[in-house]
Amino acid sequence: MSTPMPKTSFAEKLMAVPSRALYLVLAIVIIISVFLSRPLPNQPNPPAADFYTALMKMPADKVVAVQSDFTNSTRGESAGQLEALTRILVRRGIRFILYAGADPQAPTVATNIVERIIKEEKAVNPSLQYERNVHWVRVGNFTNLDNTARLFQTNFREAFRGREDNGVDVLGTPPFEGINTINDLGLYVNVTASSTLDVLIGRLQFTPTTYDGVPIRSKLMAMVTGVIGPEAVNYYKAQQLAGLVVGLNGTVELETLMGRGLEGSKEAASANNAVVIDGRPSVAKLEGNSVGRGSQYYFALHTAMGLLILAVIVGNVGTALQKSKRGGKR
Amino acid sequence: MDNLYYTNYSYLAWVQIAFVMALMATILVSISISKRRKNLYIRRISGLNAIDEAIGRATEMGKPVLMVPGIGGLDAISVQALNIFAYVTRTAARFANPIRLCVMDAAVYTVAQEIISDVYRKEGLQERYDPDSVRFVSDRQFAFAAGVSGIILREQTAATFFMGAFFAESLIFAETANSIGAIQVASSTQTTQTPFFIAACDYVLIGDEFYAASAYLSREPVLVGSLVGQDFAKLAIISVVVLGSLVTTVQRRGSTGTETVEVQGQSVTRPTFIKPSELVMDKIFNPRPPEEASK
Amino acid sequence: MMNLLAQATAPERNIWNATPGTSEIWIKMALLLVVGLAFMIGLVFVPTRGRRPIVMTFTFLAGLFYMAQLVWPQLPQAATRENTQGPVAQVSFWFQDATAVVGPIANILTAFILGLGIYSLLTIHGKRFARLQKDWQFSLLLLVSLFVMLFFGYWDWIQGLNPENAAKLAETPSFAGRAKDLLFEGMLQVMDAAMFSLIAFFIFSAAYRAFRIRSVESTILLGTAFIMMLSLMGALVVPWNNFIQESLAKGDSNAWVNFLRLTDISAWLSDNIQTPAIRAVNFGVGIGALAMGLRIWLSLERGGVSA
Amino acid sequence: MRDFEFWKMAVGVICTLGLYSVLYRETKVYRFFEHMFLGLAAGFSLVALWTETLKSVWWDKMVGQVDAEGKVTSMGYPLYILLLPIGLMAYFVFSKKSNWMSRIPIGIILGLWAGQQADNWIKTFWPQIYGSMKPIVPNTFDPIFVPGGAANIPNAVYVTQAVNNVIFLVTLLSVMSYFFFSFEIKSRFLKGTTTLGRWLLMIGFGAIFGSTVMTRFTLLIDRMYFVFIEFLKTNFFS
Repeated sequence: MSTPMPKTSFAEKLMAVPSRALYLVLAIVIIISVFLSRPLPNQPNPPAADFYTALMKMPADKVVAVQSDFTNSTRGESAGQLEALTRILVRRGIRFILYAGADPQAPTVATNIVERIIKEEKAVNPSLQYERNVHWVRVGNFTNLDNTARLFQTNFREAFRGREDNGVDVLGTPPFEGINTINDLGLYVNVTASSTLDVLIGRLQFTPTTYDGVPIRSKLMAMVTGVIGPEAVNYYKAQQLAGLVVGLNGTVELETLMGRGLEGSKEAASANNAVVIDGRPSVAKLEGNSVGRGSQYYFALHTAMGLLILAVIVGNVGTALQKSKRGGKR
Repeated sequence: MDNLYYTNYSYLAWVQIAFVMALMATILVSISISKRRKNLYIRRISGLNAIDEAIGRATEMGKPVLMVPGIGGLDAISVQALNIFAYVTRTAARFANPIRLCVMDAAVYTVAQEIISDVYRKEGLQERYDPDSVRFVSDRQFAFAAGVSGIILREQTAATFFMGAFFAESLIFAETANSIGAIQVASSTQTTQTPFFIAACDYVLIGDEFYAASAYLSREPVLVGSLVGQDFAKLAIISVVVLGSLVTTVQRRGSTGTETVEVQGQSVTRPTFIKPSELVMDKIFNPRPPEEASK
Repeated sequence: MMNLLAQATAPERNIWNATPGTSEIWIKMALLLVVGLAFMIGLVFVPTRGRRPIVMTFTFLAGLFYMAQLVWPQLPQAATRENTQGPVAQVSFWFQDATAVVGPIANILTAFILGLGIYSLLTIHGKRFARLQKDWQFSLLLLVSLFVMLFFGYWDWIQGLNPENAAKLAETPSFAGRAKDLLFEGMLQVMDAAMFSLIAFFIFSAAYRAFRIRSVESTILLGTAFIMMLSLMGALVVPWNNFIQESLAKGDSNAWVNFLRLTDISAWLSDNIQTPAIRAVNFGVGIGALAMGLRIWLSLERGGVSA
Repeated sequence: MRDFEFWKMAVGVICTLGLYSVLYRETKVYRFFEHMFLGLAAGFSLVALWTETLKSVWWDKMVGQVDAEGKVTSMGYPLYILLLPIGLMAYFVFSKKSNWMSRIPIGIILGLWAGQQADNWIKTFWPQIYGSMKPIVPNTFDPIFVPGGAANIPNAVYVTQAVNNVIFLVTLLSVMSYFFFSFEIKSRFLKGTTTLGRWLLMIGFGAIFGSTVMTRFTLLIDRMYFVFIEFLKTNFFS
């Protein structure tokens, strides 16, 4: 610029940082953190602990329905959640039914993840028996969840009539053995990045039960993105959800619980380095590696959120400086 | 038939149906009453007063007004958003201001096309109506976001109205429109998106201010009556919550006896209290046959 | 009507159905299509005052199904046709079965209407290309992408229809499979994710620009957001919590200072303020939707949609 | 020679950067990717329309299904064909005289939605109403402070819990009072309540903001991971 600029104060410069510069700073910080990623500690919260407890206390011969409603657009959060869930199910030998109620692409995304995890688990433990159409079955997508979920409630089995997985009628596969009504399921887990959880909450109702002394008022559990988290916490608090994993932090919480187990008091935990949450039943850890996508991204999340906090502080300092120059009145 | 029971009528389960029926009856009754009364009070909703100002700005600048009725399917939220946009369009039509209405659902597109052409027809300004101003952009969330952002940036819309069920794309729209200095009025029925609208938009309708909007703008007796009924329904919920809390408090006050238990090797005598499953409110709100309740 | 909406288990015959593959079914379909189209054309000649009642009737009947289901006695999950008799129970069973038939109707209709949306897209961009208006090249690109996706999408789907073929294709993907994979997973899905992740940049700039301590409200919002973010950062939470527990509370898990643990503060806010606040908003929104549903069902609104 | 997966990923990386270009400004590059995106999305919708929706929920039910051995698995219901003309009525929306006909399919969709609302309301809000009924008077005074609300005696209501429950109820009621539209509020107490409601609501929004930021950043981290680790590092630096 050739015209002589009026002298600008530091505060004014601070206030006039163009958006593009901010974008660039954020991008650089995240790129660097992605390369520098390292494990960080984490303190699990009750919703994730309930989620883990319910899954671990459920008898292994019960079947879990996994409704996976995310596509690659929320891979960052949801994929890590489904990976951790699959690891628990596979290692415990629990059978599950996989389907989606939102996007036609969701079943494919979920299937890819599940098959990759099973392959990884088999590489570590060659004697592992876990096969498609025997231990788990992929059903596909249900369009118009509003009405489908209603059908789940009135007649769960009927909703799956005519569905095939690799040319096999899904109703004939082992996961569907003895599953007639929605209450025959052990648990119903919704991995979601959209409002499908609201629909399920509004349509499904479970009979309360008890797994190994742990009361389960509703068999519905959810793994949601941080965005839906606060609303899902509302459902969790009203006991409409038996357990809840929220966002990346939730994934890390679950991974921590899988790696360390859970104890109800410090004394009990001193021997095995388990996570302590007062008054909780003791839950075993899962043998094997439990570090997943959650832990991989956790470091970058720290730097990014730290940067945001810094930016807000700088912005406010700038405003305060400007105000004091103008005599503090506007 | 001996041990058969109906899940929605046995064991107090009918209470919930009766309650929702009572709420609906309240709304219907107040609609029919308000048809006979005039000048019912509605409190000020500042976001809605800003609509005319926003359109005025767009007229001065000669730039189009952009409206997005959320990204949900065809339900009450989209319909309500379109009702508000009918008002916006009417004002814009009078000022000969071009409009852009972008939708993500084909069924909503059909309704929007109908409502908007209707507005122009009723105003007698049919020559100003351009069917291409109502657009189906995409039915994929982020393709829609990319397309609408493109429209905002290229056409430099001066006023934007985002009302309805918005999800993640809310901030893409709001920030893009902010970057070109558009005046923005926004509302999302998704509570989770409201803080982002608060951060990036000029005026925001929170929660069910959105549902009150059409009554506020049109003062139509049916809508105002429904609004009064909704207020009474909310009062009913408040009363039930307060009453339930009081009953629960009374029932849980004091201990029922004492028991002796082993705690870390020591025997401790401590009081016992009523179990939550034995409370009156639990019986009403979680109706179940006696054998399940005793578990 | 019973058998129409609660479709019988195959191969049970009734007046509403037909055996697949027979000429009977095609003749019935053709006849019904003619009847349907005739009805549609007939509607064109309906006088103005007859129109509203027709729309109202359709809307009312559609909503009535679910409203009736709500108030009709519902059977427990254990009830089966073998162990439960009686007319009330029969109707309950009918409702259960009919949900499977009525449910998808909205879905099917929405699918038919999608063509209208695509038509809007084609006219806007087709016109721009045909008249060589500004940016016509991009409109052309849009149309080409649309048809390329359409072409490979269906080609790939048709190849997969034959089960033997499908198994073979799973091993070695065909050209069409590869092309669809590239277009869908390689491009469309990735662009979805890219567009979604842009929000992070926007949040960052919005926070820098707009989050100012200038009123009670904005200060409260900002303060809570900070606490929430800090409580999500394990690397801060764990040392902070340990400091409180070991140094201040001296290991006593009942000491009141334990409340200063970050996870406790955020959990307290979430349990006692955030949950009831959101619940209160949702109570209002829920009643709003209920009232709107009622007005739509009974076609009470004039102006706007049901004018 | 790189394999197909490499090129697929490379195309993905280019598309990602192309859309990111809008952060700099709206250029021809962005316009290119935007229109390609819209075209592909519309194309896919048309593919999914038949393969994911109409084929299974409409066509197969209309013509019935036969399994590999020729045994009938489901009978055909020809009446489904009637949904086609009903759907077609929506296309009359551009007709000047008969545009009212588009309201028939729209009315059916809305009617089906509206009919479900009562039941939906019960299942969503009934447990929440129950969950808001909390005891507000403690039944034991020992110990006074229990951090995190962890109870030692089953079913006891501690002082801290009772205080928290009062805060819960005050929040719920004051926020709800902000959403009364048709009662003119004149008393100063009630005006104070609605203001308090707005403030408490802001706490809720702040918490939502914090939680949402986590998702947004995670998604960006994931994309950066995709571009820099999965694509660049794995293919060129390992």
